[in-house]
Amino acid sequence: KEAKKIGLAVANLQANFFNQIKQSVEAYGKEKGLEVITVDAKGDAATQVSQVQDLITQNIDALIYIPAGATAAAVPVKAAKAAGIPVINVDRNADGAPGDTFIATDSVASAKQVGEWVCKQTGGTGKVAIIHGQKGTTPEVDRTKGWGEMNAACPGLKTVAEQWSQMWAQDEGFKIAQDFLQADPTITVIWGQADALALGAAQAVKVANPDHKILVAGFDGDTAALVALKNGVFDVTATQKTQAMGRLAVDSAIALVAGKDVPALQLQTATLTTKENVEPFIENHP
Amino acid sequence: MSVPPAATGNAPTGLSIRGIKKSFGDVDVLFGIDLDVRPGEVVALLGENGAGKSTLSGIIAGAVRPSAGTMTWNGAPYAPHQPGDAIAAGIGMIHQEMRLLPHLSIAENVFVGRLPLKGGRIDRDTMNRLASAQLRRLGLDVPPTRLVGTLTIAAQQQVEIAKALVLQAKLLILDEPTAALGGHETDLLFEQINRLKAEGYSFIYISHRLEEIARIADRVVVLRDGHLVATHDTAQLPVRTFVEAMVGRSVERMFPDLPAPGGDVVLEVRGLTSAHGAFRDVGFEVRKGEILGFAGLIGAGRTEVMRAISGADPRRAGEILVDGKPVAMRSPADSIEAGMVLVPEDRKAQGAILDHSIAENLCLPNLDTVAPDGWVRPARVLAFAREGIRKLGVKGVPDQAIRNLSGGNQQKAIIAKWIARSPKVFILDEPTRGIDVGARAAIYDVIADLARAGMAVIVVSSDLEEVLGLSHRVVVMSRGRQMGILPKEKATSVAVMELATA
Amino acid sequence: MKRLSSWYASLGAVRGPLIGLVALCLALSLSTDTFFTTRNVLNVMDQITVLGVMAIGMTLVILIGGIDLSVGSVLALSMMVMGYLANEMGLPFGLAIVVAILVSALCGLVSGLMITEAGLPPFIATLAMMSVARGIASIITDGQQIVGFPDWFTDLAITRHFSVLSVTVAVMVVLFAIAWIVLRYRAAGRNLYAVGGSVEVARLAGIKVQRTTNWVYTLCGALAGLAGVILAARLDSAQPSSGLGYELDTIAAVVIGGTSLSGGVGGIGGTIVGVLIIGFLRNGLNLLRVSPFVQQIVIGVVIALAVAGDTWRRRMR
Amino acid sequence: MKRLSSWYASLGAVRGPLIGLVALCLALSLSTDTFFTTRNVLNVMDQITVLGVMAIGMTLVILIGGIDLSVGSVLALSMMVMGYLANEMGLPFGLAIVVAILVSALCGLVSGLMITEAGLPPFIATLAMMSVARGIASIITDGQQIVGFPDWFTDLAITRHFSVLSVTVAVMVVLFAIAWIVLRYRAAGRNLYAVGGSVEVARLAGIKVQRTTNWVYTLCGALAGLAGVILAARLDSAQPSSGLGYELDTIAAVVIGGTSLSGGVGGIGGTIVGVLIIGFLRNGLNLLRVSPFVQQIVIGVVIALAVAGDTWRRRMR
Ligand SMILES: Nc1ncnc2c1ncn2[C@@H]1O[C@H](COP(=O)(O)OP(=O)(O)OP(=O)(O)O)[C@@H](O)[C@H]1O
Ligand SMILES: Nc1ncnc2c1ncn2[C@@H]1O[C@H](COP(=O)(O)OP(=O)(O)OP(=O)(O)O)[C@@H](O)[C@H]1O
Ligand SMILES: O[C@@H]1[C@H](O)[C@H](O)CO[C@H]1O
Ligand SMILES: [Mg+2]
Ligand SMILES: [Mg+2]
Repeated sequence: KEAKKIGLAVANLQANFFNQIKQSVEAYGKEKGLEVITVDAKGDAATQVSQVQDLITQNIDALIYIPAGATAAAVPVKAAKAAGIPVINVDRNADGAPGDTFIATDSVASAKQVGEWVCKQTGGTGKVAIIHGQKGTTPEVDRTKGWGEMNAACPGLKTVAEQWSQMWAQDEGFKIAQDFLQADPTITVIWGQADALALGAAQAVKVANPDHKILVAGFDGDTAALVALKNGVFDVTATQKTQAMGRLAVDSAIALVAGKDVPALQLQTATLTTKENVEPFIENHP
Repeated sequence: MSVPPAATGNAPTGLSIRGIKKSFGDVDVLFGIDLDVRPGEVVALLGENGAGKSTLSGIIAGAVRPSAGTMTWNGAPYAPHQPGDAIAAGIGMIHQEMRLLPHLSIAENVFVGRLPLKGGRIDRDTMNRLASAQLRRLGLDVPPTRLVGTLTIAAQQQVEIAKALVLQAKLLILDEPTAALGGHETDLLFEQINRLKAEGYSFIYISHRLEEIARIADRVVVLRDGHLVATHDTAQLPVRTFVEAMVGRSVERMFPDLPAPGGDVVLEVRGLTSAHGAFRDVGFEVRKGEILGFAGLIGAGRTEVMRAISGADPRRAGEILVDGKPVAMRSPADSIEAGMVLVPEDRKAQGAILDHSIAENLCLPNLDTVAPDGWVRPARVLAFAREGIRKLGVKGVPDQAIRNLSGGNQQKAIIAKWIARSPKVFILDEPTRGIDVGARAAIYDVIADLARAGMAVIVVSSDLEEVLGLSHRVVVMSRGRQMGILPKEKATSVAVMELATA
Repeated sequence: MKRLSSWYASLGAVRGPLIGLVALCLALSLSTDTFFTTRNVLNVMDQITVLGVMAIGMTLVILIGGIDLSVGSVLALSMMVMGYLANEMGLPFGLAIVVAILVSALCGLVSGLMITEAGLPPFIATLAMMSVARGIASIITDGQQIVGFPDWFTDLAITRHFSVLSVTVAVMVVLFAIAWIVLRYRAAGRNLYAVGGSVEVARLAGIKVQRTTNWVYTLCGALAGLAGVILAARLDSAQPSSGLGYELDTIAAVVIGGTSLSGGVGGIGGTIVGVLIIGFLRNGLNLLRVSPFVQQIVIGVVIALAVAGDTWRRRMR
Repeated sequence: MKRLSSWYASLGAVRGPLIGLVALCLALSLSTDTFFTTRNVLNVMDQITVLGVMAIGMTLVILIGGIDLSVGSVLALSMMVMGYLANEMGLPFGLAIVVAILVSALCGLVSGLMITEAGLPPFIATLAMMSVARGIASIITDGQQIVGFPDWFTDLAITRHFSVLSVTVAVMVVLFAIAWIVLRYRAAGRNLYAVGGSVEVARLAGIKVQRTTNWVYTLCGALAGLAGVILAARLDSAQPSSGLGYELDTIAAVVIGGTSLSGGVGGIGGTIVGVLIIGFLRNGLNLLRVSPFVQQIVIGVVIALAVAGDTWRRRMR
């Protein structure tokens, strides 16, 4: 069978990371002559269940699914499977009801890489403040885990403050970082678990105008963040291959509809990105 | 001077109150009132605006908690915590100008809080039937399913009365029930009261229309500044007696001498027709210094005419000229601009912003004079408010919320707010509704002064004596039609009633 | 004809939104071939259940002139309490559901008491409850979600009996019917209109305004809790972040249906129409393949048009 | 003493929240050593600027008995319009700012016209605008954010002149002062109270209620747009998702400050107190390193207490 129409259920288009994947899927889908129907759950799992239901009503051939909510909701996968529609999970997967394939970045490994760069850069000592993502979400849990693995090997980096954001948003990063610096002006490293948080933190550092260098690290490689990285606004991130992930999702959909085998797990690596190697990513996001 | 308890039977029956006091914050309003009401009698409660009549009634009806004092009801201690307790004990009250629920039907308003049920469900047929019957007895013949918000003030007052009568309360307090009514409706109400009285029901009756007292009351009690100052065991006394007790002096005459009107026509109305059919083809002129009265039964359409003239309601046809120039009337702002002001009939919904202070309310349409440069200076506002309060004798201070004034004092404040504009045309719709005798005379003087100062004045009133006593000419309306204009010498109550009921 | 037009007149305030709803459904039926199918309509019924159940409680609250901003948070709290008690504490599932709804009712009662006893404006009282309930919901599992409920439970939201009604949709329909009857035909319901029309008039008529208010908020809380249980069945999981922003959706559904935020006017009929407008609109735009950003614009415009419908109809005359 | 107590009495409705604010600041000063420092207080000033500017417009809207749910979306639209015109279209930056604020004012005007001309309830009109403005904000760059503004622009939010005031904070202070003066001492301001107190009484007093309403919503839109410009300077970027949920924060600040949602009562003084309560509370909880879940609970409780303060004080007597 040949795929003609695919559904794309996005968790939250307001987050740049998801929006990049969406753009990639739509552009590549067009290239492949597919009709892509996109729906945006705005972060709400219940909305997403309804939207997937509506996609199924329209007889899509495959579903590319980025689950909304803290972790994956299994219901849409079950519903699609019940209708005989293959499911390609992106970024988040459910234990009980995995998609036919799962495409994501290895957050544990990549967060560890970011941490190791920081460890090296600071000579292995420093006071660290961490701005976590939304508590309990897969990326938040995994990135915390990866950083912790690095920290075990680099005990000179002491975590002096931690706070969780609600929505991975930039203004949250700003406020939290400002309060961190107020409570302890001797902080030397701030890590935001997403670039939006890191950009907010960088701005807070700029406002505080400290007498020493504060290293700011992020994660994601958001398009705007890469430009900021180049301009020295912050120091390091891990660029996720959003374009590649989008294309891979479409290719997997075509393959699954055609009845071909696709590996159950397609983990991507994120590239450690600093001022030195950012240029090509700005030209061409991976 | 208190009355001995009824000598019939062993247990005292009826209501008996002793030493009731009330203060709101630092303001003392009642100073130890003793009063008895026996079954089957109508006790009139008289007093100036702000004397404490409504407060005392509210205490009896459980709406206000007294600061001190005791009450007994049919011999048992009686201390209602909320209106529901009073109603359960058989004591009901019509509150002065209480607003109804505008979005509900007449019938539902009548039965609110005690809807008739059948098998747990509301028995709408019974409800509508009973409400309709009660209202017909009071002279209001409208479908009981109509929304109350679409009724005029007078009709709403009748609904309010019906609401109290269906309570079947053993003691019913009527706080100015006739303030918005005409003579006919008042007669019908008295019929009801007399019928119930004969069955042993008792009433406390409050009114500023003193000529009603002799017709309906068995006994008269007078309050002055929160003290009970007189009790009369008969109501068959000259009105003067009551007035002196209320005011503490004698009021010489009611109606002032009217100045002769000047020659120039200030306001001319031609072929005025309502946009929604309340009246048609109304036309008249008012001269400088002239007072033109408007008489008619309630619902005749007088209020609607005034609202159309002042731009509050749209009109379908007709012309309005001030000083010979047509006024393009799209909103009240245009009418005010042209020098016309209206003291509206519905005090609470149209007259004042109840939660705002007297000062704010007085300044509202006068900011162009209080703040000619746009700067509202507190000292000027205060001075302006003091002046208005003084002129009309409002019992209150500038920063007091209008809501906390007695009904009559609210009305005075509203008149004060419009007088301050010194308009060319001054329209007053039911200007003395709820105003005490002393103050009423003062307001008549103010109106005459306005005319003397060269304004053209229109007075709409359902109090026939008032229209006749105050006007140079009287326009009579009936069912939305202008029936005729009578000059003072021909304007007798018989002549007016003939036209009004034609 | 006479008959029809008097029936039409009797619709009263619901008329405007109803015209909007009918127009919307017509437009969607004509522009897609998937909208007007049994399956899609049943899907929409599933999709609106949570909103519908919450909107019933919100209608009562708004009718008495109040507002409840806490419904989304209380829904989340209910889910978490149920999930925690059943999956972590091992309570029988039925009991966990009952406790979850009781806890939600308690939240409503506390909001009510803040209003009647502490004299807080409803907006502030329920805003405070919104924050507190969300906090507690998150603390229960330290922000983690709970997954894996018994099959019989999730089937309540999935299995369509007689291939029409799932149990959850049936619950919504029954609740709508009860609320409609109570608000129209029972003294308790009519008293809400009196309280919303004027607290003072209601009080003077002997209605116990404070007690009524406490009851209404308690009920609204309980219904939000029930909506949480339904959502948990639908999602087969419970998350403390569920229901974010639902308060606005719910209030919108009620107000679109013609119930006035100043109280005393409106009813369940309108709320049903409001809930359906929101449900069909979102579904229809997905079926029309309107892109997500454009959807937001269309939703805004259609909501305004649906409510304005009646105004314009009246102007035209 | 007499003097003092009459000054105290003159505070009127602001009193309750003010007691709450003072108590909050005392508690935070005692429990942390970082709270009561110049630098922290200045930080909080920065943090509340956006909320403060929006709350001014919202105060006007609520005073006339309205509500504006669209402020968060209009803020985002303003940011995106400014960023797009400057960074993509190459317009001079100053001009881009002006156009952004004009577009926001237009959004407000459209809301106003929906209310005055189409007769929509303010809740519905601004809910529709909320959805539409967010959609347009997202479409401008297809959901992408815009980064990299000129240094002079971001410095407006960063450089503290005389080591005290940044330009943006100064703007907020000046706007508060103007609004305070207008609402207290200008005829135009007093008229808003009249409209909110009773539309009918105000109309009969010759106030052009519709025109006033349109102006107020236009101003509220313009101020939300200005808040967007300030936020862009502060974040050195513009995102279509900015300002999500700010409408509730803004309304909360105004209502905490004692302005009544039914209109006609309140003022800017209270709003300043309300904004400060929210600002200090969030800052203080972060300084105390309270976990975010517990923060939500504390915020809810403190808001309720702050507003209830006055009720209880009065009861105690
Ligand atoms: N809630 C209140 N707070 C403060 N003062 C009040 C309040 N209610 C009434 N008053 C004051 O109590 C006094 C008595 O008022 P009340 O309404 O009992 O007078 P009244 O005799 O019914 O007058 P009227 O004939 O004008 O209706 C007035 O001076 C009034 O201002
Ligand atoms: N008792 C009544 N019976 C029937 N209709 C009434 C009655 N009272 C008022 N109306 C309605 O009110 C309309 C005119 O009311 P309007 O207020 O202008 O009259 P009015 O002469 O000022 O009398 P009112 O004393 O009621 O103010 C009529 O068209 C009628 O529909
Ligand atoms: O990786 C993504 C991004 O970090 C986004 O900002 C939030 O969700 C995560 O899954
Ligand atoms: Mg009185
Ligand atoms: Mg009249």
